[in-house]
Amino acid sequence: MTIAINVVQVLMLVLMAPLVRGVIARIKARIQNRRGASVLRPYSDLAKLFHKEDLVPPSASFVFRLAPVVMFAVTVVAAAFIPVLRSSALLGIRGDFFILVYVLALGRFFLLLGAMDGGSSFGGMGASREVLVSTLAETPLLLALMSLAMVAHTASIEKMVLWTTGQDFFELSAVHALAFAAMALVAIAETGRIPVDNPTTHLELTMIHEAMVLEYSGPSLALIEWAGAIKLTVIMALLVGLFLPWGMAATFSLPAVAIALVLWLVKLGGMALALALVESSVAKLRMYLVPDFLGVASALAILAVVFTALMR
Amino acid sequence: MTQAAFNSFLVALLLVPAVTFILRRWKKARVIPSSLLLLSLITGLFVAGISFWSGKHLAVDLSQWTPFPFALSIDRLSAFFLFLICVVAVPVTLFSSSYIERHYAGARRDWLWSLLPLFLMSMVLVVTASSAFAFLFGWELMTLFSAGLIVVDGDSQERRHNIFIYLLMMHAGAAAVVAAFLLFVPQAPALDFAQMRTSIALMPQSFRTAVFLLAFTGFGTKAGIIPLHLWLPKAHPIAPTPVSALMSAVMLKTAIYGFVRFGFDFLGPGPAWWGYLVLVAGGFSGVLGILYAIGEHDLKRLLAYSSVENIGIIYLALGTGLVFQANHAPIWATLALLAGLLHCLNHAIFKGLLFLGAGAISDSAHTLDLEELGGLLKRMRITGTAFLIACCSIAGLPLLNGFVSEWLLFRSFLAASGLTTLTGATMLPLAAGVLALVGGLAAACFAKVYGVAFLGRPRSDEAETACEVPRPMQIGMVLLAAACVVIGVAPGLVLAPLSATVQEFLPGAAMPQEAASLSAVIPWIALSVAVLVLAIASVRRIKRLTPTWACGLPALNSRMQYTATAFSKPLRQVFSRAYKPNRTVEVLPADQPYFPASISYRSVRTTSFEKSLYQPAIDAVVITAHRLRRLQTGNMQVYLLYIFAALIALLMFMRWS
Amino acid sequence: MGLFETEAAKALASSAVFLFITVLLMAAAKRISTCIMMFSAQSAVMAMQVLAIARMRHSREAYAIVALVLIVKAAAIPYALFRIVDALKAPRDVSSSTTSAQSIFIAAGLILLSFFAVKPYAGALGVDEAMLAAAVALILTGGFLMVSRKKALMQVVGLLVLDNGIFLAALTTTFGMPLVIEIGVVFDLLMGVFLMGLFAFRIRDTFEHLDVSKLRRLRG
Amino acid sequence: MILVFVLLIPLAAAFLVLSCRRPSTVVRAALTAGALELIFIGGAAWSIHAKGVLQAGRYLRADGLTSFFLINLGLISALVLVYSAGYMRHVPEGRFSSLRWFYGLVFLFLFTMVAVYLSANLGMMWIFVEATTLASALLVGFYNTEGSVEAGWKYLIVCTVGIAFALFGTIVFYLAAVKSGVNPESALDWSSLMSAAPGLAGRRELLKLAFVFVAIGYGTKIGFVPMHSWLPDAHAEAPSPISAMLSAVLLNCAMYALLRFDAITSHAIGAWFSHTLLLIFGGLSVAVASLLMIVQRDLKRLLAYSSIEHLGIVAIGIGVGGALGVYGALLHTFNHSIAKTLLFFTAGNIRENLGTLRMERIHGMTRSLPWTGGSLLLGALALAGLPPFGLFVSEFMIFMAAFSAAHYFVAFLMLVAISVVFGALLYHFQRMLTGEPEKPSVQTKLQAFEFATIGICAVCLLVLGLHIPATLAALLRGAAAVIQ
Repeated sequence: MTIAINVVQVLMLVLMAPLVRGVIARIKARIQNRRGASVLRPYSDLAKLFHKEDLVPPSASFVFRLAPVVMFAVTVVAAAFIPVLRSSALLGIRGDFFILVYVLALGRFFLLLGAMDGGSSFGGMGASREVLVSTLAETPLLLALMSLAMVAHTASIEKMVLWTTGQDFFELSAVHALAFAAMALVAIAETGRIPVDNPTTHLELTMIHEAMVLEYSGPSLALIEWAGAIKLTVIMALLVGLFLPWGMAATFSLPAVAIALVLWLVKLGGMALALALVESSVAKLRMYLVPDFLGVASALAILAVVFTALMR
Repeated sequence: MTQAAFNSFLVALLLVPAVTFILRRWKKARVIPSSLLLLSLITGLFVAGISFWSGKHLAVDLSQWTPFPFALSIDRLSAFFLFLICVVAVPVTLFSSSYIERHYAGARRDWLWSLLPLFLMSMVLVVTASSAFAFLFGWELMTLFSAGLIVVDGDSQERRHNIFIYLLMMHAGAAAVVAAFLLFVPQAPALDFAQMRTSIALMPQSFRTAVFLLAFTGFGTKAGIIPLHLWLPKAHPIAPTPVSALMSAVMLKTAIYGFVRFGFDFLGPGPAWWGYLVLVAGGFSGVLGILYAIGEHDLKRLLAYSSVENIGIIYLALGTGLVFQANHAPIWATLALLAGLLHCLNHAIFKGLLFLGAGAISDSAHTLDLEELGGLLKRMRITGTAFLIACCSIAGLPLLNGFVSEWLLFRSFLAASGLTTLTGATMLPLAAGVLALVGGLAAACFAKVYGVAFLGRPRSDEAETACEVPRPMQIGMVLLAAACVVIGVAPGLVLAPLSATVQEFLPGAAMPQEAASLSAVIPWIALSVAVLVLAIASVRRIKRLTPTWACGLPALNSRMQYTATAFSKPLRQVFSRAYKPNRTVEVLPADQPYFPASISYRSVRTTSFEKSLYQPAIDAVVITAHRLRRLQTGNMQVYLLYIFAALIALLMFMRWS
Repeated sequence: MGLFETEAAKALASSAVFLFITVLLMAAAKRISTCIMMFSAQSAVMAMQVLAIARMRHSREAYAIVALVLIVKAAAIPYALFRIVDALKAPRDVSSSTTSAQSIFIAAGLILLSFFAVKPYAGALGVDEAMLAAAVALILTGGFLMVSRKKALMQVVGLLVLDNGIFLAALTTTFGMPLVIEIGVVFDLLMGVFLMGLFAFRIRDTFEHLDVSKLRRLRG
Repeated sequence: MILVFVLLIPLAAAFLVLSCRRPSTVVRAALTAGALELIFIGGAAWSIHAKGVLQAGRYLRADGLTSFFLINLGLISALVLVYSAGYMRHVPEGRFSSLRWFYGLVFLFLFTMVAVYLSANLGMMWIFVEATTLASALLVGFYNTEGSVEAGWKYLIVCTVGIAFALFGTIVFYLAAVKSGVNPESALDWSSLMSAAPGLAGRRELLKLAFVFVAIGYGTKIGFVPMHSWLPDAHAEAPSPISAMLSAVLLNCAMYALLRFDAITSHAIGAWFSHTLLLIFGGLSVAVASLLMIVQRDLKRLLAYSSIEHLGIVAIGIGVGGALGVYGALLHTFNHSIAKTLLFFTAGNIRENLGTLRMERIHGMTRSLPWTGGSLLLGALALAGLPPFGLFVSEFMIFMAAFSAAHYFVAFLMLVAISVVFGALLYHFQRMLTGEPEKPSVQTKLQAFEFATIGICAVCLLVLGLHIPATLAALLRGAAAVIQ
């Protein structure tokens, strides 16, 4: 039964990811007084891409085609760490957030290599920018998670979620506030959203992620896009799980699970709305302001850790 | 049986040079020294493995011959490091068996084949010694033989300067180590390890601190922690590549061994600030080391700096262990030590592999300058794949060995939440931030290395015409790559005996459940990733070759690619404080700056420790020497005055004493 | 205690004065030959002192020592030195780095210093303070001559004076060491003077001068 | 009886050699005499080992200490004779500087040193120490060049002055002994002084005074800073075999004399005073010499300073005392004399081949003179106190002694100084060994003699680094027992 639900969770995250993107895009469009495309648009994009053929530069080696696959695979595996409906996940019990973070890093590493395999200057440019962002994002992310883990006295995501469910929302410490702020900023950077990166641009002065995947096409591109969507969803789900997990099903009873699902969707929607608001109200940062942006995140995370130590 | 094998291992190592010199004239016997060495190393590998996994103690005692007790004994810690030595030395020897033949001839080849086993021998002495005399014997010889191996490789002004710095710093470090040992003399006159262990109880605290600081400095110099790292990026790149591999992968670890012996085995629990000192040193070495590495585009120097970084990670672990030990948390100390020791092994493996890869590159592309390379993967599939694995594991990515040790280290930082002291509870988690930064930078650095050297299109004709290296070299690299994967996927294999090792010298240690949990979850992740990758890859995707998008230009050439320098530019920009570049822009002709014939831009990065730390000290000594020299005026009457002055001084001393 | 003994004792007590005079004159001297003569006189005085002591304590050995000193120190060595001075055909001034007035004052100062120096010991050892002071004074002046005079031969002279001082110290404190030793010491001295003379010739041949303060090729 | 032979063979040999005319016969006679001397020394050592103390008349005595130093002298002088047979082929003809004078003076020199070792009477000992100066002065000035004459003169004067103080010190000892009721006849006899030592305690001040003078005097001869000034000149300007003898035998000889006095003093008034003096001199020598080694330009001067440094280490070893300290110090004298012999012989080869000893003019010896370069490297490693060479062992012993006697400051000073020395040697020798060799100016064929001796030294150093032969150990223990 548990296994079943856990598998369902993973499938949900993987399959709903494009929808989340679609929703965000739709909301943004509405905020900008456009009608916007249907929320299901990403699905049809993926489908189209999957039917196209792979265009491979002559200079490229097997890494070029391996990268998207690895990227997708590890993102799916990462999804298996996240409790959604119940405070349990497929790899949740032993899999802690260090593994989660580094599994995602594995995918990114391969994407970097793939980008540089194209042999164009865009790939290298995108890779070097991506590497800057991700390197600087890793510290605050891990520190923030660290502080939460220290509060909850466990490293396993599942147990951390469980611990938070045990708390009363209004008794959550400053640590959580700080950690949440830090992680939100990091999440924006990690998923390449405004103000760090603009997923819809193709202007080489500004683009980071898009420059990396410029050489990709067809199924490979589809895998990358899908993986990106999953990553976004996974991180949102992680935030939800860590900071407002209340309402997760405590028992296996169908209504409980159903309520949990509904609540979860609502939370996710809320986050999507927030993200869309941020994206359409903030201007994109200059490249060399991104370190400052992440510096703020790091400062918040360090504060969170210090507070945890102080408030024992 | 094992004992006999061990003895024969030592004897064989000593035999190889003799054999080399006897057979040097005989063309057909070329393979004999290498194969003999290989054989003996495999024996050593088995010996070490057996006594590491079974905890069987071995001992060799030559004290009746030598002026001081000269005893070797293998407990689990020694066995682990012996294993580490052999596990790297076997592939390296295999690699060299064709590398040396291809690149060296005549006397130089003979010298290499006779110094290499002696070098290995000295390292074996260091890690197996059980008396100060034997340890120092091996310790000094290790420096000498490695220097000899460097000297054999060539001769130039710069090389001489580097060797000079190397030997000088090593000797100074050795002096500190000697002092650290000698402080035990009052309690343990024979300086036998067992005696030292027991006598520590009688030693006053001030002495313990002195011993600790001396050991920290002495072994730190050998390990190359910043700011004692100056020699490392100078000495490692100029050695013959297999030797650089051994130096970076193994020789540095002997210093870690010595530090663990002193810090944990001999001294036992000390004040917490020891730990914090080591922690801070480790953090600095980690961050600065990897930053300097990112700035390099000479592959071997880059790897040398990344050794500094990894040593920093190891010191982070050891420092954490010391902190926990000082706070009476032996199990968490075990966890930290597991991380540290395992990272020793991991770094040995992947750094050895990386250096061998560098050797393969220089062998086929005749250059180690990243800006000259590119697209090697298509031409050297085996080397490239092995190198890819090495890069992933040194970047600390999951499913490979580098991740395991870093993960253990993260968990031991997390364990600090249980500490009662505020310093511990803040500093250790923040150290996790440092480690995260280091990990991220390492990933960036090696993405750069691999992407520029092996991917994209070749940047020079040499890279264009590069071809795969001969079999033995490939096998050497593949073996190490396999080791990376094995430890990365099934860490339990090593973690169990390793924690037993720690329990041998750490009172109250026990296998922490974190280690178990990791070895339970990693295989699943590996399995699922593998399944997914295979599944998706098995889906047939139609593929068509089309030229890279060139923004409508006719065609891209390799100069349009991102270079290594360009790749690392944003990071260098952000961390510009760490580098002290002195840039020079030269405009020719000088008299008409607005119509230049050529503008050349040079940016030389010095590590700024050389300028601000070492040079003044050296100058001070030399100036004093010159002042003293002036006292020797050459006028005999002045000399007579000195004698009378000495007499009068002594008479006064006599009056007042 | 017979008449001779008392006379001898008196002579001994007063003889120190002569030594001081020789010392001062040496310090004042401008020519090497004067110094050599002073040295021989000094040695003669010391021979007399030994004689007096010999009278006082009726020791056979002492007479031998008297003869030794008279022959070697008072006669042979000065003679040899004179020969060397002639043979060298070099300028015969001592070429001092201090004026003779200064030298005299320094010498006088050294004599006073030596009186202070021996005070604690003289009493304890029960020996004549003046004699012991004279010994120390000779040692100090010998050193002073060696340091301040630039001529090679003057260093030999200074050395001899220094040696006289030591001899005198031995004499006053222990009434002479065993004969064999004394003979050996004197023999060494003789050989030393011979060698130094030899080197003096070599210096002159190789450097065309005898100024040791100019021998500064080897330094550092 | 055997002692008389040991004493007289060199003297006889000296006159024999001087009477010879033809160079070949001179060399042959010298070698035979050297062999004979070595044999008799061995015999003497053996019977000392058997009987304990040999006495011949009132003035000749030999005990364990003597036999150790005698063996040292015998070995080194034999090596020197063999080496000279090859090295002194073309000598400038002149007064006192011809082949027969060379050997004659060498044997006189040997005679005086043997006499120092054998004399039972401290006054006697002084006479012969002074005689060593006289005998070797002509050897130092042997080449009769500007430098050698200057060096010889300085050597003669400075050492004579220094030694004069030693005579004064000896007299004061005598005085103290006589005053405290020792029979004047035997008041300078070492063993009777040793037995009477407790009685001398009353004369504390006198003994201290005496030891100060003796330390200055013999210290000048040993080359303690600041009385060392003659040493670099003499070592640099003398013919290489003589430099080897000065540094490897003569300094030990003076050290021996000082040891005798130190033993008496420390028995009489406790070890503190004399040992502190030794520590001061040792520390000063080690520190100053190690620094001065950095700025040397002439190879033999460099070696001379390293002699100062090593004798300083020996002094420290004696100064920290204890069984291990004395044992280590004596062993160190032995090791040092072998290493120094090797290096001075090598220096001789270099001069023969390249015609210069200026280190900045010598490059690429590994290519131009591989064997000589190899021996230079080997000697340098040995001098720097690295394993597997003997000096590592003895220095380690001295360190252990220092630490167990809680002389931390001196020990750390010595550690630092040794590092500085290593740096200096490395700096100079690296430049000499590597780089582009210039065309050797005077290319002469090297004799088998020369490499035979160098090889023997190298083997000895290696063996002593790994294993101390039982006989040597016994010798050392016997020697240490005498002065303990």
